[in-house]
Amino acid sequence: MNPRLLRGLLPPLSLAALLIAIFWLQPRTMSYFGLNLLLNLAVPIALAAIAQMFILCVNELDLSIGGFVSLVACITATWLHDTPLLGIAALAGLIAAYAALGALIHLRNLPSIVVTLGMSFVWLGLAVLVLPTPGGKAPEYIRALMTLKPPFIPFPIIAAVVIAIVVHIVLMRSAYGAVLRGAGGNPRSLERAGWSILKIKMTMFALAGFFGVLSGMALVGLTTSADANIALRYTLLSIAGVILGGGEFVGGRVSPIGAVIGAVTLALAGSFLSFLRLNPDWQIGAQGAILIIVLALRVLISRSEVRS
Amino acid sequence: MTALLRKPWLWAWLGALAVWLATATFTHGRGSAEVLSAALTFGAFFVIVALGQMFVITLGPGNVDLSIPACMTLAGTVAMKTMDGAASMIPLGLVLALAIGAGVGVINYALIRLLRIPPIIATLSSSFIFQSAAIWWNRGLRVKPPEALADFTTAKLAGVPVIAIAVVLMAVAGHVLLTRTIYGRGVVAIGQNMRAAHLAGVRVERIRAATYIMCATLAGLCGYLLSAFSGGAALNMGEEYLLSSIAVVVIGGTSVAGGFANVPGLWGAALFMFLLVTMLNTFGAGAGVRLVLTGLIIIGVIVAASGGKRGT
Amino acid sequence: MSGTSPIVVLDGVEKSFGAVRALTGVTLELRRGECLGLVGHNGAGKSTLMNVLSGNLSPDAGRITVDGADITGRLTPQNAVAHGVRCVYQELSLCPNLTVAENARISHPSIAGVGWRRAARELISGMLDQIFPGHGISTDHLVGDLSIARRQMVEIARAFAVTRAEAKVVILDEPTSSLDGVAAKKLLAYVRRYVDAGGTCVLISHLLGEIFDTSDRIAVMRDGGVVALDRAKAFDRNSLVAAMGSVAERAPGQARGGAAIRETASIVVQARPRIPETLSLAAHKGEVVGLAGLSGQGQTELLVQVFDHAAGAQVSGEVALVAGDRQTDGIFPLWSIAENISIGSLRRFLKGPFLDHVAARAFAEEWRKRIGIRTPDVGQPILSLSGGNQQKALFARALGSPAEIIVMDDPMRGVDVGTKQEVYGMIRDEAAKGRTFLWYTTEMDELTNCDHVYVFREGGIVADLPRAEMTEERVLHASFRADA
Amino acid sequence: DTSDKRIALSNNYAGNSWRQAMLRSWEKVTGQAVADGVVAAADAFTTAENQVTEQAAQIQNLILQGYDAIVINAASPEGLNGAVAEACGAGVVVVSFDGIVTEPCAWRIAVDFKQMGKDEVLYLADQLPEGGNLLEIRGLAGVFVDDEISAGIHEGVAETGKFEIVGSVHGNWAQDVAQKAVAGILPSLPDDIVGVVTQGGDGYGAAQAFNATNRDMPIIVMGNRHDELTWWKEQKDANGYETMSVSIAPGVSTLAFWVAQQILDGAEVPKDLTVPFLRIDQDNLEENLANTEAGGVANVEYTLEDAQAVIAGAK
Ligand SMILES: Nc1ncnc2c1ncn2[C@@H]1O[C@H](COP(=O)(O)OP(=O)(O)OP(=O)(O)O)[C@@H](O)[C@H]1O
Ligand SMILES: Nc1ncnc2c1ncn2[C@@H]1O[C@H](COP(=O)(O)OP(=O)(O)OP(=O)(O)O)[C@@H](O)[C@H]1O
Ligand SMILES: [Mg+2]
Ligand SMILES: [Mg+2]
Repeated sequence: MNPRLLRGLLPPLSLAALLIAIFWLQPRTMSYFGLNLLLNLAVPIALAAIAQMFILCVNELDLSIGGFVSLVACITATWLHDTPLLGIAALAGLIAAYAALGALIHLRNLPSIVVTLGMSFVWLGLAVLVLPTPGGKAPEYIRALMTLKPPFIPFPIIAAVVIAIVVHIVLMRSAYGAVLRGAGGNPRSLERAGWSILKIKMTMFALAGFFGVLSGMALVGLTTSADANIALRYTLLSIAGVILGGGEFVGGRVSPIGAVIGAVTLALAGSFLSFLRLNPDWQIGAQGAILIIVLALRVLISRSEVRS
Repeated sequence: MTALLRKPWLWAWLGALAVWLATATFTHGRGSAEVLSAALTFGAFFVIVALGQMFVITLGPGNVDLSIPACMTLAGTVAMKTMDGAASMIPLGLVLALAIGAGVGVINYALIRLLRIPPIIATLSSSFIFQSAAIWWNRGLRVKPPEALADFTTAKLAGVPVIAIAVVLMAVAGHVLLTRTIYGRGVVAIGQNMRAAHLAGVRVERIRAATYIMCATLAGLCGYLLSAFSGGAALNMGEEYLLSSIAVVVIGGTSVAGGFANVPGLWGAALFMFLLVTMLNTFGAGAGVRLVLTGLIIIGVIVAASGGKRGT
Repeated sequence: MSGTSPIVVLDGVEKSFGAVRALTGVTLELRRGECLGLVGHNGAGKSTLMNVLSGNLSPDAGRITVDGADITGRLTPQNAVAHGVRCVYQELSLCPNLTVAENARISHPSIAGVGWRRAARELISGMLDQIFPGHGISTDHLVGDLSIARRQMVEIARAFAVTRAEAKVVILDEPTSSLDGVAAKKLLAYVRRYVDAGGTCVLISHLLGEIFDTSDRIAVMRDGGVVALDRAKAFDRNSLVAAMGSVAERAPGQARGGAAIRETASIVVQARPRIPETLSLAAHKGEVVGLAGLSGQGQTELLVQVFDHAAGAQVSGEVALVAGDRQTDGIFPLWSIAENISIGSLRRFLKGPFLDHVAARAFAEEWRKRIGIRTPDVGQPILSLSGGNQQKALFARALGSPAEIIVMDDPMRGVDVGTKQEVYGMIRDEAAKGRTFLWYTTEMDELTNCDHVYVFREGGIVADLPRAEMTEERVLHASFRADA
Repeated sequence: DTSDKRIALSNNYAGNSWRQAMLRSWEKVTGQAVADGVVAAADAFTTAENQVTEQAAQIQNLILQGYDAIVINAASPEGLNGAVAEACGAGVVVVSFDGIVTEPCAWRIAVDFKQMGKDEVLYLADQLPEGGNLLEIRGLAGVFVDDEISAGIHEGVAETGKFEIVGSVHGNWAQDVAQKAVAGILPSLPDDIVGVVTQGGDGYGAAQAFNATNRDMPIIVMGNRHDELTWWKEQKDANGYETMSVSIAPGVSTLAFWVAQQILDGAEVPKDLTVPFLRIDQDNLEENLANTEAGGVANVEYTLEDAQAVIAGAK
């Protein structure tokens, strides 16, 4: 079998295995209601993973996406709810800020890890300023969207598929998408062909900001209200999601479908553990263990592929 | 002069100096010396872990140890519980803490090497396990350190914290290790190009293993000293060392892309990070403003430090 | 046939990098329907000149006119492409994470919109078929999965491809350095067809045979300036080499008669490629063993196997390697020249547990002189060296190391003629002192320096030729399948 | 009869001694209850990281596992409302304590954190009739408990009118963080700090930081941790040092358990219940210290009868 294809099949296979294990442990999850509960919180994570993927694609790393999503959640639950115009302007401003961040990193040739580390404080600080105590209220339409009950297929599944396909088309299939990815593979080559790396970086960061905004809005739609610390964990989750989905830290090798699958896998891993009912002392450790196991499987398979 | 301006560690030290002066101006000079002494003490803990983190980060893109907090906690709790306040057990406690650190390093490296898990994810995952182990070991009970050990960590010599002196010596050793040994050259070579390093005869895997083990061992040491200093190990005692250890390394002028490191910057950045929080506390800024300013100032230092470089 | 109307005029172009004056006022014109051969020693300024022309470097002084338009101040990569100037760079510039077709789209912005994939596929595969018939490259392969030779082919095809943007001037900077002889011939034949149809081509190469066979005119650069420029027919090998300022070329190197060594010296390397049906390779102490064949037939893998002392290779003694693909296998880009050289023999600078930097620097300086690396100061960054000089630093690293066995992975890529002769001499001297060399090369001439030659095909060894029996014909014969 | 009912504990954090004591109390009391056949199961679940989203997912998983009641110590009073609403919608009884949730369908066992902060200041006002400068150590920024306690402190300061808060730092409820923050700000503060108001878990760190200077030891309000009480005892024996210590007892998890059990049993229970915080004073210090496990937190565990009394008291 084509090794690239096999590598590409790994993330969906591990997701399937995890799902089967969950169904076996807790048959109740195998229903419309069960899948909905099991998967709905994976939607904002998937969106955050997509955001991270855009950044990783141009060889940068975003350590601030969690703080950013938190800030978006706070703004969504306050300004967007109370004064929609101000809210929309603020969110658009955030996307522009992300693009500016990309420009800054590129023009000054800064290490993105540190810049975004600094930005994580900034976003969190702004979130605390916007919403000093937890609260706020999700706008009705977002709440309605996130709790949609379409016939037959639970909403989170539809959402995940749509996100994956749309981003796949934009990044992997479109003509400009090839250019965007090329900037991760060999920026010099792009420059020599006359493309502006600055514009590409800004585009990618703006896309990341856009999906970060979507993630925050989706999250508030599920939690109904916000909290300045609500999504800090998304930073590491999003990175882990992209990697689990077959992405790499450098070289512009990423996969939107993989990233969505990786994010869903991570979300399910937590559920799987709680269905196991472990001793509380080891519940935290088990989350580490499951991450290791999923990634180790990936390696075992790709090793056997090398051998064959 | 221009040679000095090009030193990568310069900006961290300038930043530290600037925030210290700003604080001193605000308080009309009151307590500036004490602030400095406190900065030396707390900076020392940062430098211990940052030293290990620096070697890891220098190994190249993607190399980072996120298990430092959990390792500190585990080493601290086990050592404190074993010593149980008895002065005679101090050496055993130290050996135990270092051994736990080394063990953590071995596990991290095994995950990275044998299971080919990217370091960032491998150390994150393993840290959950170490955290669980720490909880399981003594369930968050806070055991007091032996009196003599606590005294050592808080002692001062002519107004300078003893621990800071010790860590300055450690940093010097780290500098020599980085610049004057085959190991150090190897780390820097691997960080630039792992395949080329291998083909130039660098013992790549041995060095990577040694680096992860050293980093975790230093984290173990820091956990031991910190729990002695703060009156016992707490399960959350390492939390803020996760991002700080990275920030200190990078603000100190080490390249996150690997292949370039420097030790003097670690001290500058550690002092800077402590003095920055102190300054904002002194100004009486609210939490939100404080966070925003912390972030902006970190970015400011990085932008300033990159002043020499042109965009590519 | 060759035209006379100039399409590009360079007038007094200067460029300095700090203290290094890479171009000292170059005046040169490129004409329609001709191939200009550009030769010169390593660091003469050939790549720099072409980088100026393709808009990647802005000149410090001088004027550049393309098609009658003075574009001196406005020469960006984008603008150069718009004026039909294309370049195949010495250090390849494809995106390894994209497919062949996607890479084609990168340099052809007009391929866009619905159906762009098919357009890109057709464009690049059509061009590959024209230049390298039987290339065996699928347009949906990731470039990173291709061998370096195939990547080179893709890059060349991409440069010649015509969409809405024309390819009026194509610059080829050492295009054959990673190609085997067969592919190189195909390329050069295509270049002739292209210029005969009215195109303009600049061919930079250290293989003078190629230059003579392909160019209409030849320009010789030395130390940043053009020192000779005439019709190709006006030069012969000796006059060209003399113009380049290299030591006059010696007769092709001769090995010391391999048979004698084989009888007396002990075997130090015995290796077998990791495929079922193959001969195995043996190298005796003091022997220079050549690895021949088309490029990418498993030679590099075997060398790495020997270097790693891996399964299938019995190696007695330390091994040092000279990388050919210097970007990915060789240099440490953040280090100085001295650091790049001394990394190969750190142990010898140990004073107690610590390294003596002064000694390391002196060692590097000594090798700079011995091997003639063109730099005022070994403390300079390695990237400030021209490609060929970087390669010399890698030689210095390996030859300076204490290793008994030296494996060389097509190490002369981009090394100029004069230096090559010196290095050949050095290799023979070292072999005489008892060092053993395994030498993979794609250049037939170099095999004459070997005591014994193994020919590779499809990952295995298919022929085992002592020096006495080695002829170009036999090597070529073994390189191709009988039925091919 | 609740002998076939299953109750789960959803906990967001286990990384400090208070939470560990809370989990242990839960284990002890519910373990007995399960053994006695009062309920069928009472399992504890902790998230790996102290994160709202993770706890929301955990609650949704507990719904799927078919628990009849979920007892929650919440990472956020608002952020879990979506998940809690799902639980209520699925017919699950939700009881929150310590970190309570605002979703109306859930029960709340609240501690009046605001009052707790205010009491600290009132105590200091008693001890220090002429007032003076105070240092405030806060908890984790952006968490509501921190805001509540701090608001109470500020209200107390305004009411008594004789104190000024000259410095405020975030100690994140952690010993070493508090120590570091206090050591950093102390040099810049006036020499006459008379009192330190805290939020728990940070008093000993503050004492250490003061110890490292040559300042007079102010009255540091403690937070019931064993190390704090021990230090206080030592000072009391040595020089008659006086202070007070206040915190919520970790055993309140067991109260929440019994309340959930009562609700499942069909008892009429008001949505809002209040528990007093556990306060230690100069005269009952020794007694409380003796009852506190070394390295742990002063604790009270509740019985079914206690719970019934609390419920009856609220009606
Ligand atoms: N042929 C190769 N091409 C590219 N990278 C390689 C190659 N061989 C090895 N490496 C890299 O170098 C590593 C092995 O390095 P090396 O053999 O230098 O380790 P070592 O420290 O010498 O091992 P040991 O200490 O066990 O002798 C591999 O993990 C791989 O990443
Ligand atoms: N980016 C740079 N910084 C500093 N010096 C440079 C840089 N690029 C080239 N040089 C110097 O300019 C001179 C000309 O280099 P160039 O690469 O043009 O040589 P070349 O003729 O192409 O040689 P080769 O045959 O080895 O490729 C050399 O001395 C080189 O060291
Ligand atoms: Mg060149
Ligand atoms: Mg060549």
